[in-house]
Amino acid sequence: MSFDSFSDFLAMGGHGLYVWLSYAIALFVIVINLVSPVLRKKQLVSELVRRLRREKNAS
Amino acid sequence: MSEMLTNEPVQSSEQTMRGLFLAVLKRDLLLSYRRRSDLVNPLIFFLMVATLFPLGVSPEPDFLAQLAPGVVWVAALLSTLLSMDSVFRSDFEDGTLEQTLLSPQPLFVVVLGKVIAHWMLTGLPLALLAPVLGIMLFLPDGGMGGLMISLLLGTPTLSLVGAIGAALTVGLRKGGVLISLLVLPLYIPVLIFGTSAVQAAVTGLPLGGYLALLGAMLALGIVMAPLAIGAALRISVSG
Amino acid sequence: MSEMLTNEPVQSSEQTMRGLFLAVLKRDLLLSYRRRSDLVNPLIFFLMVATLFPLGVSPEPDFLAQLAPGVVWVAALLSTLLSMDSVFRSDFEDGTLEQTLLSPQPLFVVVLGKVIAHWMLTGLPLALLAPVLGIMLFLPDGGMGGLMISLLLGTPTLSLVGAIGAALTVGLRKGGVLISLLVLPLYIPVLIFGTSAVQAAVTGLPLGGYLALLGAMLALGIVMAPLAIGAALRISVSG
Amino acid sequence: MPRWFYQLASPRWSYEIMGKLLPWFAIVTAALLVSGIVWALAFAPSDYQQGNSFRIIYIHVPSAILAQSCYMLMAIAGAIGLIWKMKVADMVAKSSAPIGATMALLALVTGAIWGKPTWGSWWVWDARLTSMLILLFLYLGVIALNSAIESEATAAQATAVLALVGLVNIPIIKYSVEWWNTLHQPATFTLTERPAMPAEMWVPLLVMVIGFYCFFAVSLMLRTRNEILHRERRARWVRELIEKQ
Amino acid sequence: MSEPLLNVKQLFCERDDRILFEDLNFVVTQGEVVQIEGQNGSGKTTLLRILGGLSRNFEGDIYWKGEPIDDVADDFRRSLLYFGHQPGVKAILTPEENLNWYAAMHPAIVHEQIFDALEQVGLKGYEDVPCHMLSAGQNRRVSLARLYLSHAPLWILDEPFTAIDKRGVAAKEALIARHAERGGSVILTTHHELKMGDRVRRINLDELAGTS
Amino acid sequence: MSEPLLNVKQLFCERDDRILFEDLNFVVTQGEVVQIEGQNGSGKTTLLRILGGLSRNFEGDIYWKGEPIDDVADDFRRSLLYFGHQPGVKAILTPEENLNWYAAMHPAIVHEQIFDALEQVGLKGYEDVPCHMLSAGQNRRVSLARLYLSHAPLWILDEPFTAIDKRGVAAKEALIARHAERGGSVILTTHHELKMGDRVRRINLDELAGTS
Ligand code: HEM
Ligand SMILES: Nc1ncnc2c1ncn2[C@@H]1O[C@H](COP(=O)(O)OP(=O)(O)OP(=O)(O)O)[C@@H](O)[C@H]1O
Ligand SMILES: Nc1ncnc2c1ncn2[C@@H]1O[C@H](COP(=O)(O)OP(=O)(O)OP(=O)(O)O)[C@@H](O)[C@H]1O
Ligand SMILES: [Mg+2]
Ligand SMILES: [Mg+2]
Repeated sequence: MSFDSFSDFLAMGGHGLYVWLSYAIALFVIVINLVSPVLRKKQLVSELVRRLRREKNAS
Repeated sequence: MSEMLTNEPVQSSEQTMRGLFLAVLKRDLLLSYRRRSDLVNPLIFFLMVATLFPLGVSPEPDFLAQLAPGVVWVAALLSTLLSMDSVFRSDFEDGTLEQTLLSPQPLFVVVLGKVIAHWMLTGLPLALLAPVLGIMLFLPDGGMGGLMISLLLGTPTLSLVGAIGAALTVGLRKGGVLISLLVLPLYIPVLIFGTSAVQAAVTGLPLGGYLALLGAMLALGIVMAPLAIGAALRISVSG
Repeated sequence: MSEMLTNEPVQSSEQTMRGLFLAVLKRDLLLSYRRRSDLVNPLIFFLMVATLFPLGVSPEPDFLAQLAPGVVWVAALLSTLLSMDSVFRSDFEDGTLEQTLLSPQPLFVVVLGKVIAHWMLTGLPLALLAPVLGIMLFLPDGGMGGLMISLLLGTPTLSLVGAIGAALTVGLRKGGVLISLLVLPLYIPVLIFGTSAVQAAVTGLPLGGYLALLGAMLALGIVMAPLAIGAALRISVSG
Repeated sequence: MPRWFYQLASPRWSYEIMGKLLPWFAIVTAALLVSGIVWALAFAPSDYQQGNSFRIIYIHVPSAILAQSCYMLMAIAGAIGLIWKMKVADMVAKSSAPIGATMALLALVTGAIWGKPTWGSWWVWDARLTSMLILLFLYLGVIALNSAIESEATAAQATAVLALVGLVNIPIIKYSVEWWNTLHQPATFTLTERPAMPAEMWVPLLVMVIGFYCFFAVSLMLRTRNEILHRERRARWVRELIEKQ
Repeated sequence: MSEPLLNVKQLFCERDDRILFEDLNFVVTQGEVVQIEGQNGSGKTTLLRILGGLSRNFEGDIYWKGEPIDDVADDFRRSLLYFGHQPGVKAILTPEENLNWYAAMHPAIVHEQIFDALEQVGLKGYEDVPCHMLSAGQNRRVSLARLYLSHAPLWILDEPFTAIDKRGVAAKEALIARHAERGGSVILTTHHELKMGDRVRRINLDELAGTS
Repeated sequence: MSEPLLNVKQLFCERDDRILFEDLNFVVTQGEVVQIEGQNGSGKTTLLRILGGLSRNFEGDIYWKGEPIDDVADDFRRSLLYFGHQPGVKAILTPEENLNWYAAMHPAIVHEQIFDALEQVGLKGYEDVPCHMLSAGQNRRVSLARLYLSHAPLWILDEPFTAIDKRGVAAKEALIARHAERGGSVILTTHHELKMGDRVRRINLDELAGTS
């Protein structure tokens, strides 16, 4: 552990804003990149289900 | 004949005018939304022109800071100019412009709606994006406000004036570059007052005078340009 | 069936290839000659960009002299870019492109002919006109030669690379601005070497190295680009 | 061509194999990223010159590296799709573009944030920075072209051509930019020299780099599977799959 | 005879040094269908564009309900439905959006009828498909749907049946006949054989110019 | 039966989630005229573009003289005359220049025949007028002049009679019949009633897709 206290950890030697901002943005980007395909898949499947049902009804 | 005349003179009150204006605005925004890439492209062009300068001229911050107001304004001007040609062209080519001219609605309103839609899709985002360019070109922080305000006031004028050129050249097989020729000279006053405003802001001088001039040009443009555009369209189509 | 087969495999010897190439070149030059305004317009655009800078940035000779190589090159680049969209578009819209793709002639040659015609109508006159711009921007006399040679070597590459972008976007309803997005990043090396050559010439340094690099890029472009353009055209039309 | 190559060409087989691989990659990604981030933020020593702002390197460098390799992958997959008409390769190419673009953006943004305390300005026209910016533009071009063309097959082919042209150009761009910068500007800030880092510093960096690669694999597989489902929506196996759910 | 809607007097037009028609006089009254005939290049489109007010390259006088047409341009535009060579359909909009736009331009049209009209021209199910994804004939049909929406008394139609299949042509002919019965007037050109019998009055531009 | 020129097997095409045709099989032999029929939007143009090699959005196999069409693309292109919805006429060139260009693209064509061909399509006297100053029908005629120039055995014609007047249509029908007699093959679509009797074989896309 290279920090003495938690507040030191947050302050990052005066560069807290920069470091935390970077990590927050990175996390955001990573999460977006994982969540958006998952959501897209949900949407795709429900579209396909709806279409199958429609075609079954039609025939 | 009684059935026919549902097409009676509708009172063109202020309300129907507003409805028409909104319909035009909505349609043009929708059109751009459909070809989504058109929405972001002027912006990206704007960004890229700003990148070309450090690459082509010099990457030194001090030198770039001096250049910045001019380059941002020239980039805004060029990217408005480039998007101008398409304002009426596609309508002309597929015959919708013909239909617009044949309609009983006041052309003034239709044209104004189209131009404002164009501005909302080019000038407005350019003005909002300008600070990013400012940073890339090391514009001093004090100049940012002036840059944005001058762009907000100046770009609608660019759209209005550019649309006159677009209307005049729409009937020609290739208007693309001719339009720049017609329109650039008219853009020069806007460019001069715009950059002067930014430079004033950077050096801390009052910039109210320049902004007032930009505002006056805008007011003049809003009143006069739609008439000129309408007339130009009728001429172009009848050729 | 005997009568039908006059359409036999014509030996595509070097001579017929040259004939085809010349036919393409001639037709495209003729097309531009017909719509005469297209001939002068890129030039005028080029001139006007160069005028905007003294107006927008600063009229001081020393400052402008520093700017000059970059501005001239950026102006050349932009005016090539702007004229790029139309290289294949009108052929696409009236169906002649379809006919070209359906013909038994080698696409490589046709495409190369079109690109070279385009260069003869934009890059070449730009290079010849560049000294005028140099004078307007107070470029030291020593730089003129470098400016012209670098433009002569660099602009054909711009035409070749730009044509790839044009071919990729020709099937889209609105390629106009998308093409800049695709092509501008690829233009950057040319811009860098071109301006460096001019700057070297101004300061009296040897510029052979830069010119060799520009030449190498051109050689690469002439060999590779027509293939990419042909493939892109087939893809765009089949969509 | 080996057999697996042809199997890969089958969307169904790819879909299933990716489904099997995904959980494992997800676990590894989570483990690497979590441990890497904690290590980076809390345990790695601070730099004697830059202090704690140095910790930004642990996301800046992985994202920069990933942005570059992702472009390679995209171009190669595009070429395979173009030459062997392999649909799955097209889909991989299409799926990697947005990931690469966000990574390039992340590298730029973290670099900019890092630049403020270190250099005192958000941006300088340095070779590395400039070529990363151009890479971002290349990605944006690919994405814009792909979304502008309606027919999926056509879009895939067109973007493959563009990506390949870009690939040829990347070395040229990189070289020219690097070389341009050294001419104009004396090297005020060099990014090229790797600081002689102690192991406590570079081991977590390695963990993060591998973690980012795994994250890339996960995201890519998720996206590619979606793409497969969408493009194969008429195929019988997709119908059966949907009916089972 | 009923009130003359359009009165054309001594119309003269030359294009490219060739006289297309001169001393052309005719009257269009309510309930009439007038077909302009002539071979390719005889000047049909040119005439229709002049009548619609789109082209001014002519000499002579045109009267709308007895007034010179320039004096009553607004009233005339309100009473006109013009269908040109170009269908006036935006490729990236859907059929529904295209007609919405048309309705905004012609305030007398009721929005609710748009779906009806699209069904009438056989585009049910295509309301939401961008027009560039429709076939040539379907695109023209989008534009023809305006005929079902319009209450304008005068229709000017330039080759309305281009690219339309046989069933579609029959439906459109019936529609034109109905419009005439209700007291409207139609001026049209077409190279199809119209199956409308006596109702149609023909004006042949070939005979006039003596080109054939 | 003579040698099959074009052999289409199990062609499948869907557009926008709608199957246009599936399991489409047919053979075109020498001397045959095949008319693709179907209502608007049934997929005629799509089919012709696939046959001509312009579109790749399909599944199935097409053979040219027994070989897969991709393997003999060059030979096929030499043997094909394709006439699409767009006439392929440059508006700022004159008819003569347009045909010169076509001849450069198809080296088997002799330049001397161009004036002849223009006369045949009734454009004598218009050789030097830029095409944008010609009427719609005259523009199509410029493109149709290629039929008089071509020696290609296979013609693919998408609505060749659009905007052509009656006399022109009759001449073109005769030309098509002549081409078939000489051993050529023609695949065409048109909404006109062809007056060619038994010679024409019909393929109806409506029945195939069951849309009508
Ligand atoms: C917007 C700004 C920046 C961009 C676009 C950027 C871009 C890059 C790129 C492309 C790499 C190469 C990764 C690789 O392939 O190994 C890199 C590495 C690196 N960057 Fe940055 N950078 C930026 C700002 C900074 C700043 C401000 C610093 C610190 C002062 C920095 C320090 C480093 C270090 C130490 C490396 C690792 C060097 C190596 O592995 O070769 N960067 N950066
Ligand atoms: N670019 C496209 N993208 C998606 N779908 C399309 C596209 N072009 C056409 N279609 C669809 O394919 C179908 C067939 O179109 P096609 O042009 O082949 O019809 P067609 O038989 O030639 O009709 P017409 O008689 O009107 O010319 C249409 O219903 C249309 O919905
Ligand atoms: N823009 C123009 N400029 C000069 N002359 C023109 C122009 N457009 C048409 N013409 C000439 O006018 C004549 C009539 O053209 P128009 O389009 O009216 O013919 P049309 O009767 O509609 O023929 P079609 O049956 O082919 O549609 C043509 O012979 C043409 O030469
Ligand atoms: Mg006509
Ligand atoms: Mg069709």
